[in-house]
Amino acid sequence: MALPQPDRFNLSDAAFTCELRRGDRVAEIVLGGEVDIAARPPLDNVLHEALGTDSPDALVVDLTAVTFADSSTLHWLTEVKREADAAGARLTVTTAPGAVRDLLGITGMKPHLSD
Amino acid sequence: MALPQPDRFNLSDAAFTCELRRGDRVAEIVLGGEVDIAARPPLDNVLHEALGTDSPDALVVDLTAVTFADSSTLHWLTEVKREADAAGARLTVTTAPGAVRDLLGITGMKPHLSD
Amino acid sequence: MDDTPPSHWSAPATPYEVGRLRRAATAAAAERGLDGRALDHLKLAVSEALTNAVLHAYPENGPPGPVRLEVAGEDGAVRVTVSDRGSGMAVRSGSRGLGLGLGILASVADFCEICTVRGEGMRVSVGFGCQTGC
Amino acid sequence: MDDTPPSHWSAPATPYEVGRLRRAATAAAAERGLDGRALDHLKLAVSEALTNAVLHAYPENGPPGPVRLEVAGEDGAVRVTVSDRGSGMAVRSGSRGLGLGLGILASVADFCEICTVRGEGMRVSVGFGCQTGC
Ligand SMILES: Nc1ncnc2c1ncn2[C@@H]1O[C@H](COP(=O)(O)OP(=O)(O)O)[C@@H](O)[C@H]1O
Ligand SMILES: Nc1ncnc2c1ncn2[C@@H]1O[C@H](COP(=O)(O)OP(=O)(O)O)[C@@H](O)[C@H]1O
Repeated sequence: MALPQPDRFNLSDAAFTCELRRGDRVAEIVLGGEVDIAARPPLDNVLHEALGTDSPDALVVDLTAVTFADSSTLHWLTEVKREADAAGARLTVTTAPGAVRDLLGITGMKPHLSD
Repeated sequence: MALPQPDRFNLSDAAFTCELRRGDRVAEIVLGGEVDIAARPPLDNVLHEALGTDSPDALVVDLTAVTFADSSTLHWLTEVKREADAAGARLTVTTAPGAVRDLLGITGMKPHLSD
Repeated sequence: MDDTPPSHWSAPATPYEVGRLRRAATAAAAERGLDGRALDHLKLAVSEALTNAVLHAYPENGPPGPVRLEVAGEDGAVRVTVSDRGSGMAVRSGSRGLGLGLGILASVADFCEICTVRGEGMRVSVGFGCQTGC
Repeated sequence: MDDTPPSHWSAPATPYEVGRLRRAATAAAAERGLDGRALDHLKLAVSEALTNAVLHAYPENGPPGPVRLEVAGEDGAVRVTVSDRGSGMAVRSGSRGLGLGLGILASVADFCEICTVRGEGMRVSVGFGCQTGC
Protein backbone atom coordinates (compact mmCIF):
# COMPACT_ATOMS: atom_id res chain seq x y z
CA MET A 1 0.00 0.00 0.00
CA ALA A 2 1.36 3.39 -1.07
CA LEU A 3 1.24 6.12 1.54
CA PRO A 4 0.98 9.51 -0.14
CA GLN A 5 2.01 12.86 1.27
CA PRO A 6 0.49 13.12 4.77
CA ASP A 7 -1.98 15.88 5.70
CA ARG A 8 -0.55 17.33 8.87
CA PHE A 9 -2.37 19.13 11.69
CA ASN A 10 -0.31 20.74 14.41
CA LEU A 11 -1.87 22.36 17.44
CA SER A 12 -0.30 25.42 19.00
CA ASP A 13 0.52 23.08 21.89
CA ALA A 14 3.53 21.33 20.37
CA ALA A 15 2.92 18.26 22.47
CA PHE A 16 -0.07 16.99 20.47
CA THR A 17 0.30 15.81 16.88
CA CYS A 18 -2.25 14.38 14.49
CA GLU A 19 -1.57 13.03 11.00
CA LEU A 20 -3.84 11.49 8.40
CA ARG A 21 -2.25 9.00 6.00
CA ARG A 22 -4.18 7.56 3.09
CA GLY A 23 -3.32 4.33 1.34
CA ASP A 24 -5.20 2.11 -1.05
CA ARG A 25 -8.65 1.64 0.59
CA VAL A 26 -7.08 2.30 4.00
CA ALA A 27 -6.92 5.44 6.13
CA GLU A 28 -4.55 5.79 9.05
CA ILE A 29 -4.86 8.38 11.83
CA VAL A 30 -1.55 8.73 13.65
CA LEU A 31 -1.59 10.58 16.96
CA GLY A 32 1.31 11.65 19.12
CA GLY A 33 2.08 13.52 22.33
CA GLU A 34 -0.50 14.43 24.97
CA VAL A 35 -4.12 13.97 23.92
CA ASP A 36 -6.80 15.68 26.02
CA ILE A 37 -10.05 17.66 25.70
CA ALA A 38 -8.25 20.43 23.78
CA ALA A 39 -7.55 17.92 21.00
CA ARG A 40 -11.21 17.11 20.44
CA PRO A 41 -11.89 19.52 17.56
CA PRO A 42 -8.91 18.35 15.42
CA LEU A 43 -9.71 14.73 16.30
CA ASP A 44 -13.29 15.13 15.09
CA ASN A 45 -12.05 16.79 11.91
CA VAL A 46 -9.51 14.12 11.10
CA LEU A 47 -12.11 11.40 11.67
CA HIS A 48 -14.55 12.99 9.24
CA GLU A 49 -11.78 13.50 6.74
CA ALA A 50 -10.63 9.88 7.09
CA LEU A 51 -14.10 8.40 6.55
CA GLY A 52 -15.70 11.23 4.66
CA THR A 53 -14.89 11.43 0.96
CA ASP A 54 -14.78 7.85 -0.24
CA SER A 55 -14.98 5.53 2.68
CA PRO A 56 -11.98 3.21 3.16
CA ASP A 57 -12.29 -0.51 3.87
CA ALA A 58 -10.02 -0.18 6.88
CA LEU A 59 -9.34 2.54 9.42
CA VAL A 60 -6.23 2.36 11.57
CA VAL A 61 -5.84 4.56 14.65
CA ASP A 62 -2.22 4.50 15.68
CA LEU A 63 -1.74 5.56 19.30
CA THR A 64 1.78 4.17 19.75
CA ALA A 65 3.33 7.68 19.96
CA VAL A 66 0.73 9.03 22.41
CA THR A 67 2.41 9.87 25.72
CA PHE A 68 -0.72 10.81 27.66
CA ALA A 69 -4.46 10.16 27.21
CA ASP A 70 -7.53 10.49 29.43
CA SER A 71 -11.27 9.83 29.07
CA SER A 72 -11.47 12.44 26.30
CA THR A 73 -9.62 9.99 24.08
CA LEU A 74 -11.90 7.15 25.16
CA HIS A 75 -14.96 9.23 24.30
CA TRP A 76 -13.46 9.98 20.90
CA LEU A 77 -12.54 6.32 20.31
CA THR A 78 -16.15 5.36 21.05
CA GLU A 79 -17.19 7.80 18.34
CA VAL A 80 -14.52 6.44 15.98
CA LYS A 81 -15.84 2.92 16.48
CA ARG A 82 -19.45 4.04 15.86
CA GLU A 83 -18.60 5.94 12.70
CA ALA A 84 -16.28 3.26 11.34
CA ASP A 85 -19.05 0.68 11.84
CA ALA A 86 -21.55 2.98 10.12
CA ALA A 87 -19.15 3.47 7.19
CA GLY A 88 -18.43 -0.26 6.96
CA ALA A 89 -14.72 0.24 7.68
CA ARG A 90 -12.75 -2.29 9.73
CA LEU A 91 -11.17 -0.55 12.73
CA THR A 92 -7.79 -1.32 14.25
CA VAL A 93 -6.45 0.62 17.23
CA THR A 94 -2.74 0.13 17.87
CA THR A 95 -1.11 0.95 21.19
CA ALA A 96 2.29 0.57 22.77
CA PRO A 97 2.97 -0.26 26.43
CA GLY A 98 2.52 2.92 28.49
CA ALA A 99 -0.14 5.51 29.26
CA VAL A 100 -2.73 4.55 26.63
CA ARG A 101 -2.57 0.84 27.24
CA ASP A 102 -2.80 1.45 31.00
CA LEU A 103 -5.89 3.60 30.49
CA LEU A 104 -7.57 0.97 28.34
CA GLY A 105 -6.73 -1.57 31.03
CA ILE A 106 -8.16 0.56 33.85
CA THR A 107 -11.42 1.02 31.99
CA GLY A 108 -11.67 -2.42 30.43
CA MET A 109 -12.33 -0.81 27.05
CA LYS A 110 -9.67 -2.46 24.89
CA PRO A 111 -11.86 -5.39 23.77
CA HIS A 112 -14.69 -3.10 22.57
CA LEU A 113 -12.57 -1.05 20.22
CA SER A 114 -11.06 -3.22 17.52
CA ASP A 115 -12.92 -5.72 15.36
CA MET B 1 -62.34 -2.96 27.47
CA ALA B 2 -63.12 -5.70 29.95
CA LEU B 3 -60.70 -6.06 32.81
CA PRO B 4 -60.66 -9.66 34.00
CA GLN B 5 -59.65 -10.93 37.42
CA PRO B 6 -56.30 -9.31 38.25
CA ASP B 7 -53.19 -11.39 38.93
CA ARG B 8 -51.93 -10.07 42.22
CA PHE B 9 -48.38 -10.09 43.57
CA ASN B 10 -47.79 -8.98 47.12
CA LEU B 11 -44.33 -8.66 48.60
CA SER B 12 -43.73 -9.50 52.22
CA ASP B 13 -43.16 -5.75 52.59
CA ALA B 14 -46.78 -4.57 52.66
CA ALA B 15 -45.84 -1.17 51.25
CA PHE B 16 -45.22 -2.31 47.66
CA THR B 17 -48.02 -3.65 45.48
CA CYS B 18 -47.96 -4.81 41.87
CA GLU B 19 -50.97 -5.88 39.80
CA LEU B 20 -51.27 -7.04 36.21
CA ARG B 21 -54.61 -6.34 34.49
CA ARG B 22 -55.34 -7.65 31.04
CA GLY B 23 -57.94 -6.18 28.70
CA ASP B 24 -58.58 -6.63 25.01
CA ARG B 25 -55.12 -6.16 23.38
CA VAL B 26 -54.03 -4.04 26.35
CA ALA B 27 -52.00 -4.92 29.44
CA GLU B 28 -51.88 -2.68 32.47
CA ILE B 29 -49.26 -2.88 35.23
CA VAL B 30 -50.51 -1.08 38.33
CA LEU B 31 -47.96 -0.34 41.03
CA GLY B 32 -48.52 1.05 44.50
CA GLY B 33 -46.62 1.95 47.66
CA GLU B 34 -42.84 2.29 47.88
CA VAL B 35 -40.89 0.99 44.88
CA ASP B 36 -37.17 0.37 45.31
CA ILE B 37 -34.42 -2.12 44.44
CA ALA B 38 -36.18 -4.87 46.41
CA ALA B 39 -39.08 -4.63 43.93
CA ARG B 40 -36.93 -5.37 40.91
CA PRO B 41 -37.55 -9.15 40.70
CA PRO B 42 -41.38 -8.87 40.77
CA LEU B 43 -41.22 -5.90 38.39
CA ASP B 44 -39.18 -7.92 35.89
CA ASN B 45 -41.61 -10.83 36.24
CA VAL B 46 -44.72 -8.73 35.70
CA LEU B 47 -43.15 -7.09 32.63
CA HIS B 48 -42.41 -10.44 31.04
CA GLU B 49 -45.89 -11.67 31.87
CA ALA B 50 -47.46 -8.50 30.43
CA LEU B 51 -45.60 -8.70 27.12
CA GLY B 52 -44.80 -12.38 27.08
CA THR B 53 -47.61 -14.66 25.98
CA ASP B 54 -49.40 -12.82 23.20
CA SER B 55 -48.10 -9.33 22.95
CA PRO B 56 -50.66 -6.53 23.54
CA ASP B 57 -51.02 -3.47 21.30
CA ALA B 58 -50.74 -1.19 24.31
CA LEU B 59 -48.96 -1.36 27.64
CA VAL B 60 -50.00 0.96 30.44
CA VAL B 61 -47.81 1.43 33.52
CA ASP B 62 -49.90 3.08 36.19
CA LEU B 63 -47.75 4.74 38.84
CA THR B 64 -50.46 6.97 40.32
CA ALA B 65 -50.55 4.99 43.59
CA VAL B 66 -46.75 4.88 44.00
CA THR B 67 -45.76 6.82 47.12
CA PHE B 68 -41.97 6.56 46.69
CA ALA B 69 -39.65 5.76 43.79
CA ASP B 70 -35.90 6.12 43.15
CA SER B 71 -33.52 5.38 40.27
CA SER B 72 -34.38 1.66 40.52
CA THR B 73 -37.76 2.52 39.06
CA LEU B 74 -36.15 4.66 36.35
CA HIS B 75 -33.85 1.79 35.39
CA TRP B 76 -36.86 -0.53 35.22
CA LEU B 77 -38.88 1.98 33.16
CA THR B 78 -36.00 2.20 30.68
CA GLU B 79 -36.24 -1.58 30.33
CA VAL B 80 -40.04 -1.40 30.01
CA LYS B 81 -39.68 1.12 27.17
CA ARG B 82 -37.09 -1.03 25.42
CA GLU B 83 -39.16 -4.20 25.66
CA ALA B 84 -42.43 -2.50 24.74
CA ASP B 85 -40.77 -1.06 21.64
CA ALA B 86 -39.35 -4.48 20.76
CA ALA B 87 -42.79 -6.07 21.17
CA GLY B 88 -44.46 -3.32 19.14
CA ALA B 89 -46.66 -2.24 22.06
CA ARG B 90 -47.54 1.43 22.63
CA LEU B 91 -46.40 2.49 26.09
CA THR B 92 -48.20 4.90 28.40
CA VAL B 93 -46.83 5.75 31.84
CA THR B 94 -49.33 7.49 34.09
CA THR B 95 -48.30 9.45 37.16
CA ALA B 96 -49.97 11.65 39.75
CA PRO B 97 -48.44 14.76 41.34
CA GLY B 98 -45.99 13.64 44.03
CA ALA B 99 -42.86 11.57 44.44
CA VAL B 100 -42.79 9.90 41.02
CA ARG B 101 -43.53 13.02 39.02
CA ASP B 102 -40.89 14.91 41.03
CA LEU B 103 -38.34 12.20 40.27
CA LEU B 104 -39.09 12.29 36.55
CA GLY B 105 -38.76 16.07 36.71
CA ILE B 106 -35.38 15.95 38.50
CA THR B 107 -33.97 13.56 35.93
CA GLY B 108 -35.69 15.01 32.84
CA MET B 109 -36.82 11.50 31.90
CA LYS B 110 -40.58 12.00 31.49
CA PRO B 111 -40.43 12.84 27.75
CA HIS B 112 -38.44 9.69 26.90
CA LEU B 113 -40.91 7.25 28.40
CA SER B 114 -44.27 7.51 26.70
CA ASP B 115 -44.94 7.51 22.98
CA MET C 1 -26.08 20.48 64.96
CA ASP C 2 -24.44 19.39 68.20
CA ASP C 3 -26.87 18.56 71.03
CA THR C 4 -28.99 15.65 69.79
CA PRO C 5 -26.70 12.62 69.44
CA PRO C 6 -26.65 10.91 66.01
CA SER C 7 -28.86 7.91 65.33
CA HIS C 8 -27.25 4.98 63.56
CA TRP C 9 -27.99 1.57 62.14
CA SER C 10 -25.98 -1.23 60.53
CA ALA C 11 -27.32 -3.93 58.26
CA PRO C 12 -26.20 -6.29 55.52
CA ALA C 13 -26.18 -4.52 52.13
CA THR C 14 -29.15 -6.38 50.62
CA PRO C 15 -32.16 -5.14 48.62
CA TYR C 16 -34.59 -5.88 51.43
CA GLU C 17 -32.76 -3.68 53.94
CA VAL C 18 -33.02 -0.59 51.71
CA GLY C 19 -36.67 0.15 52.56
CA ARG C 20 -36.24 -0.48 56.26
CA LEU C 21 -33.17 1.78 56.53
CA ARG C 22 -34.74 4.45 54.29
CA ARG C 23 -37.80 4.58 56.54
CA ALA C 24 -35.63 4.71 59.67
CA ALA C 25 -33.60 7.63 58.28
CA THR C 26 -36.72 9.50 57.21
CA ALA C 27 -38.32 9.10 60.64
CA ALA C 28 -35.12 10.23 62.39
CA ALA C 29 -34.81 13.26 60.10
CA ALA C 30 -38.45 14.20 60.80
CA GLU C 31 -37.77 13.97 64.55
CA ARG C 32 -34.87 16.35 63.96
CA GLY C 33 -37.24 18.89 62.47
CA LEU C 34 -36.89 18.30 58.72
CA ASP C 35 -40.17 18.37 56.81
CA GLY C 36 -41.94 18.97 53.50
CA ARG C 37 -40.02 18.74 50.27
CA ALA C 38 -36.63 18.60 52.03
CA LEU C 39 -37.76 15.46 53.89
CA ASP C 40 -38.93 13.87 50.61
CA HIS C 41 -35.57 14.69 49.06
CA LEU C 42 -33.68 13.22 52.00
CA LYS C 43 -35.67 10.01 51.63
CA LEU C 44 -34.76 9.85 47.93
CA ALA C 45 -31.07 10.59 48.49
CA VAL C 46 -30.76 7.97 51.25
CA SER C 47 -32.42 5.40 49.02
CA GLU C 48 -29.93 6.13 46.21
CA ALA C 49 -26.92 5.85 48.52
CA LEU C 50 -28.18 2.60 50.07
CA THR C 51 -28.97 1.14 46.63
CA ASN C 52 -25.44 1.95 45.46
CA ALA C 53 -23.99 0.11 48.46
CA VAL C 54 -26.21 -2.89 47.62
CA LEU C 55 -25.38 -2.90 43.90
CA HIS C 56 -21.79 -1.73 43.69
CA ALA C 57 -19.85 -2.11 46.95
CA TYR C 58 -19.41 -5.87 47.22
CA PRO C 59 -18.71 -8.70 44.76
CA GLU C 60 -21.93 -9.95 43.19
CA ASN C 61 -21.44 -13.56 44.11
CA GLY C 62 -20.15 -13.26 47.65
CA PRO C 63 -22.02 -12.75 50.93
CA PRO C 64 -23.27 -9.16 51.37
CA GLY C 65 -21.01 -6.86 53.38
CA PRO C 66 -22.24 -4.28 55.87
CA VAL C 67 -23.80 -0.89 55.22
CA ARG C 68 -23.97 1.76 57.95
CA LEU C 69 -26.46 4.60 58.15
CA GLU C 70 -26.15 7.63 60.38
CA VAL C 71 -28.52 10.57 60.84
CA ALA C 72 -27.25 13.67 62.67
CA GLY C 73 -28.41 17.22 63.24
CA GLU C 74 -31.36 19.08 64.69
CA ASP C 75 -33.64 22.10 64.21
CA GLY C 76 -34.35 21.17 60.62
CA ALA C 77 -30.69 20.89 59.55
CA VAL C 78 -29.89 17.22 58.97
CA ARG C 79 -26.94 15.26 57.62
CA VAL C 80 -27.26 11.61 56.62
CA THR C 81 -24.22 9.40 56.03
CA VAL C 82 -24.24 6.02 54.29
CA SER C 83 -21.01 4.05 54.34
CA ASP C 84 -19.82 0.65 53.22
CA ARG C 85 -16.60 -1.36 53.44
CA GLY C 86 -16.55 -2.43 49.83
CA SER C 87 -14.35 -1.86 46.80
CA GLY C 88 -14.66 1.92 46.68
CA MET C 89 -15.77 3.68 43.50
CA ALA C 90 -14.20 2.29 40.36
CA VAL C 91 -14.80 2.06 36.65
CA ARG C 92 -17.12 -0.76 35.82
CA SER C 93 -17.26 -1.44 32.10
CA GLY C 94 -20.32 -3.66 32.32
CA SER C 95 -22.08 -1.26 34.70
CA ARG C 96 -25.69 -2.17 35.23
CA GLY C 97 -26.80 1.41 35.78
CA LEU C 98 -27.39 4.64 33.96
CA GLY C 99 -25.10 6.67 36.23
CA LEU C 100 -28.20 8.26 37.71
CA GLY C 101 -27.97 7.51 41.41
CA LEU C 102 -25.19 9.90 42.42
CA GLY C 103 -26.54 12.60 40.11
CA ILE C 104 -30.00 12.43 41.68
CA LEU C 105 -28.55 12.45 45.17
CA ALA C 106 -26.34 15.47 44.46
CA SER C 107 -29.21 17.27 42.70
CA VAL C 108 -31.59 17.09 45.64
CA ALA C 109 -29.17 17.61 48.56
CA ASP C 110 -27.96 21.05 49.65
CA PHE C 111 -24.50 19.57 49.77
CA CYS C 112 -22.99 16.19 49.22
CA GLU C 113 -19.65 14.71 50.22
CA ILE C 114 -18.41 11.50 48.67
CA CYS C 115 -15.29 9.81 50.00
CA THR C 116 -13.91 6.71 48.43
CA VAL C 117 -10.81 4.79 49.45
CA ARG C 118 -9.58 2.16 47.01
CA GLY C 119 -10.29 -1.29 48.42
CA GLU C 120 -11.69 0.10 51.67
CA GLY C 121 -15.10 1.45 50.79
CA MET C 122 -17.20 4.46 50.10
CA ARG C 123 -18.97 7.01 52.29
CA VAL C 124 -21.63 9.40 51.07
CA SER C 125 -22.91 12.27 53.24
CA VAL C 126 -25.82 14.45 52.19
CA GLY C 127 -27.05 17.61 53.92
CA PHE C 128 -30.56 19.01 53.93
CA GLY C 129 -32.03 22.17 55.40
CA CYS C 130 -28.59 23.59 56.13
CA GLN C 131 -26.76 26.23 54.20
CA THR C 132 -23.32 25.08 55.40
CA GLY C 133 -20.89 24.07 52.68
CA CYS C 134 -18.80 20.95 52.87
CA MET D 1 2.30 16.55 54.85
CA ASP D 2 2.77 19.88 56.64
CA ASP D 3 6.08 21.64 55.96
CA THR D 4 6.12 22.43 52.22
CA PRO D 5 3.39 25.00 51.53
CA PRO D 6 0.82 24.05 48.86
CA SER D 7 1.26 25.21 45.26
CA HIS D 8 -1.80 26.62 43.55
CA TRP D 9 -3.01 28.01 40.23
CA SER D 10 -6.23 29.53 38.96
CA ALA D 11 -7.36 29.66 35.34
CA PRO D 12 -10.49 29.93 33.24
CA ALA D 13 -12.10 26.51 32.79
CA THR D 14 -11.32 26.08 29.08
CA PRO D 15 -9.97 23.11 27.09
CA TYR D 16 -6.62 24.78 26.45
CA GLU D 17 -5.87 25.28 30.16
CA VAL D 18 -6.22 21.56 30.91
CA GLY D 19 -2.78 20.62 29.57
CA ARG D 20 -1.01 23.55 31.16
CA LEU D 21 -2.53 22.88 34.60
CA ARG D 22 -2.02 19.12 34.30
CA ARG D 23 1.69 19.62 33.56
CA ALA D 24 2.00 22.12 36.44
CA ALA D 25 0.40 19.65 38.88
CA THR D 26 2.57 16.79 37.67
CA ALA D 27 5.76 18.83 38.04
CA ALA D 28 4.74 19.99 41.54
CA ALA D 29 3.91 16.42 42.59
CA ALA D 30 7.30 15.23 41.29
CA GLU D 31 9.03 17.96 43.31
CA ARG D 32 7.13 16.65 46.33
CA GLY D 33 8.65 13.22 45.83
CA LEU D 34 5.94 11.35 43.91
CA ASP D 35 7.24 9.19 41.05
CA GLY D 36 6.70 6.19 38.80
CA ARG D 37 3.25 4.78 38.32
CA ALA D 38 1.75 6.93 41.10
CA LEU D 39 2.90 10.08 39.28
CA ASP D 40 1.34 8.82 36.01
CA HIS D 41 -1.88 8.14 37.87
CA LEU D 42 -1.89 11.58 39.46
CA LYS D 43 -1.48 13.14 36.02
CA LEU D 44 -4.47 11.14 34.74
CA ALA D 45 -6.66 11.94 37.74
CA VAL D 46 -5.91 15.68 37.55
CA SER D 47 -6.72 15.67 33.85
CA GLU D 48 -10.10 14.03 34.53
CA ALA D 49 -11.01 16.48 37.27
CA LEU D 50 -9.99 19.49 35.15
CA THR D 51 -11.89 18.14 32.13
CA ASN D 52 -15.02 17.75 34.26
CA ALA D 53 -14.76 21.38 35.37
CA VAL D 54 -14.41 22.42 31.71
CA LEU D 55 -17.31 20.29 30.48
CA HIS D 56 -19.80 20.27 33.32
CA ALA D 57 -19.35 23.13 35.78
CA TYR D 58 -20.52 26.13 33.77
CA PRO D 59 -23.30 26.79 31.25
CA GLU D 60 -22.23 25.82 27.75
CA ASN D 61 -22.99 29.16 26.19
CA GLY D 62 -21.68 31.56 28.81
CA PRO D 63 -18.15 32.77 29.52
CA PRO D 64 -15.99 30.13 31.27
CA GLY D 65 -15.83 30.34 35.06
CA PRO D 66 -12.70 29.73 37.11
CA VAL D 67 -11.03 26.46 38.02
CA ARG D 68 -8.54 26.24 40.88
CA LEU D 69 -5.80 23.65 41.27
CA GLU D 70 -3.85 22.96 44.44
CA VAL D 71 -1.04 20.49 45.07
CA ALA D 72 -0.06 19.76 48.68
CA GLY D 73 2.11 17.26 50.53
CA GLU D 74 5.67 16.07 50.58
CA ASP D 75 7.87 12.97 50.87
CA GLY D 76 5.98 11.15 48.18
CA ALA D 77 2.53 11.66 49.72
CA VAL D 78 0.62 14.14 47.60
CA ARG D 79 -2.93 15.47 47.51
CA VAL D 80 -4.28 17.39 44.52
CA THR D 81 -7.49 19.42 44.70
CA VAL D 82 -9.44 20.75 41.72
CA SER D 83 -12.34 23.08 42.46
CA ASP D 84 -14.81 25.14 40.50
CA ARG D 85 -17.62 27.58 41.30
CA GLY D 86 -20.13 26.06 38.93
CA SER D 87 -23.49 24.31 39.23
CA GLY D 88 -22.34 21.42 41.40
CA MET D 89 -22.97 17.83 40.35
CA ALA D 90 -26.44 17.23 38.97
CA VAL D 91 -28.34 14.88 36.71
CA ARG D 92 -27.84 15.77 33.10
CA SER D 93 -30.22 13.88 30.83
CA GLY D 94 -28.38 14.79 27.66
CA SER D 95 -24.98 14.06 29.23
CA ARG D 96 -22.18 14.14 26.69
CA GLY D 97 -20.10 11.60 28.54
CA LEU D 98 -19.90 7.95 29.41
CA GLY D 99 -19.70 8.51 33.16
CA LEU D 100 -16.05 7.50 32.96
CA GLY D 101 -14.16 10.48 34.37
CA LEU D 102 -14.96 10.12 38.07
CA GLY D 103 -14.65 6.35 37.88
CA ILE D 104 -11.16 6.55 36.39
CA LEU D 105 -10.08 9.15 38.92
CA ALA D 106 -11.37 7.11 41.86
CA SER D 107 -9.83 3.92 40.44
CA VAL D 108 -6.30 5.28 40.24
CA ALA D 109 -6.19 7.41 43.41
CA ASP D 110 -5.49 5.94 46.83
CA PHE D 111 -8.39 8.01 48.08
CA CYS D 112 -10.76 10.51 46.59
CA GLU D 113 -13.03 13.09 48.17
CA ILE D 114 -15.75 14.75 46.14
CA CYS D 115 -17.71 17.65 47.61
CA THR D 116 -20.53 19.26 45.72
CA VAL D 117 -22.73 22.13 46.89
CA ARG D 118 -25.85 22.81 44.82
CA GLY D 119 -25.36 25.99 42.83
CA GLU D 120 -21.95 26.70 44.39
CA GLY D 121 -19.60 24.27 42.75
CA MET D 122 -17.66 21.08 43.07
CA ARG D 123 -14.34 20.15 44.64
CA VAL D 124 -12.45 16.95 43.96
CA SER D 125 -9.43 15.91 46.03
CA VAL D 126 -7.30 12.91 45.16
CA GLY D 127 -4.51 11.39 47.21
CA PHE D 128 -1.49 9.46 45.97
CA GLY D 129 1.29 7.72 47.77
CA CYS D 130 -0.39 8.06 51.14
CA GLN D 131 -2.25 5.38 53.02
CA THR D 132 -4.38 7.87 54.97
CA GLY D 133 -8.13 7.53 54.53
CA CYS D 134 -10.40 10.50 53.98
N1 LIG E 1 -20.96 2.28 47.22
C1 LIG E 1 -20.27 2.13 46.08
N2 LIG E 1 -19.20 1.31 46.00
C2 LIG E 1 -18.50 1.15 44.85
N3 LIG E 1 -18.79 1.79 43.70
C3 LIG E 1 -19.84 2.62 43.69
C4 LIG E 1 -20.63 2.85 44.86
N4 LIG E 1 -21.59 3.75 44.54
C5 LIG E 1 -21.42 4.06 43.24
N5 LIG E 1 -20.37 3.39 42.72
C6 LIG E 1 -19.86 3.49 41.34
O1 LIG E 1 -20.26 4.72 40.78
C7 LIG E 1 -20.99 4.52 39.56
C8 LIG E 1 -22.08 5.56 39.42
O2 LIG E 1 -23.06 5.37 40.41
P1 LIG E 1 -24.51 5.92 40.19
O3 LIG E 1 -24.43 7.35 39.79
O4 LIG E 1 -25.34 5.64 41.37
O5 LIG E 1 -25.01 5.16 38.93
P2 LIG E 1 -25.89 3.87 38.71
O6 LIG E 1 -27.21 4.47 38.33
O7 LIG E 1 -25.09 3.27 37.60
O8 LIG E 1 -25.91 3.06 39.95
C9 LIG E 1 -21.52 3.11 39.65
O9 LIG E 1 -21.72 2.54 38.38
C10 LIG E 1 -20.42 2.40 40.43
O10 LIG E 1 -19.40 1.96 39.56
N1 LIG F 1 -17.20 19.83 38.03
C1 LIG F 1 -18.47 19.40 37.82
N2 LIG F 1 -19.51 20.25 37.92
C2 LIG F 1 -20.78 19.82 37.68
N3 LIG F 1 -21.10 18.54 37.38
C3 LIG F 1 -20.11 17.64 37.27
C4 LIG F 1 -18.74 18.02 37.49
N4 LIG F 1 -17.99 16.90 37.32
C5 LIG F 1 -18.82 15.91 37.02
N5 LIG F 1 -20.11 16.33 37.00
C6 LIG F 1 -21.31 15.50 36.72
O1 LIG F 1 -21.04 14.15 37.01
C7 LIG F 1 -21.29 13.32 35.86
C8 LIG F 1 -20.29 12.20 35.80
O2 LIG F 1 -19.01 12.72 35.54
P1 LIG F 1 -17.91 11.76 34.92
O3 LIG F 1 -17.84 10.50 35.69
O4 LIG F 1 -16.66 12.51 34.78
O5 LIG F 1 -18.51 11.38 33.52
P2 LIG F 1 -18.34 11.93 32.07
O6 LIG F 1 -17.43 10.90 31.46
O7 LIG F 1 -19.78 11.86 31.64
O8 LIG F 1 -17.78 13.31 32.13
C9 LIG F 1 -21.22 14.27 34.67
O9 LIG F 1 -22.02 13.81 33.59
C10 LIG F 1 -21.74 15.56 35.25
O10 LIG F 1 -23.15 15.59 35.21
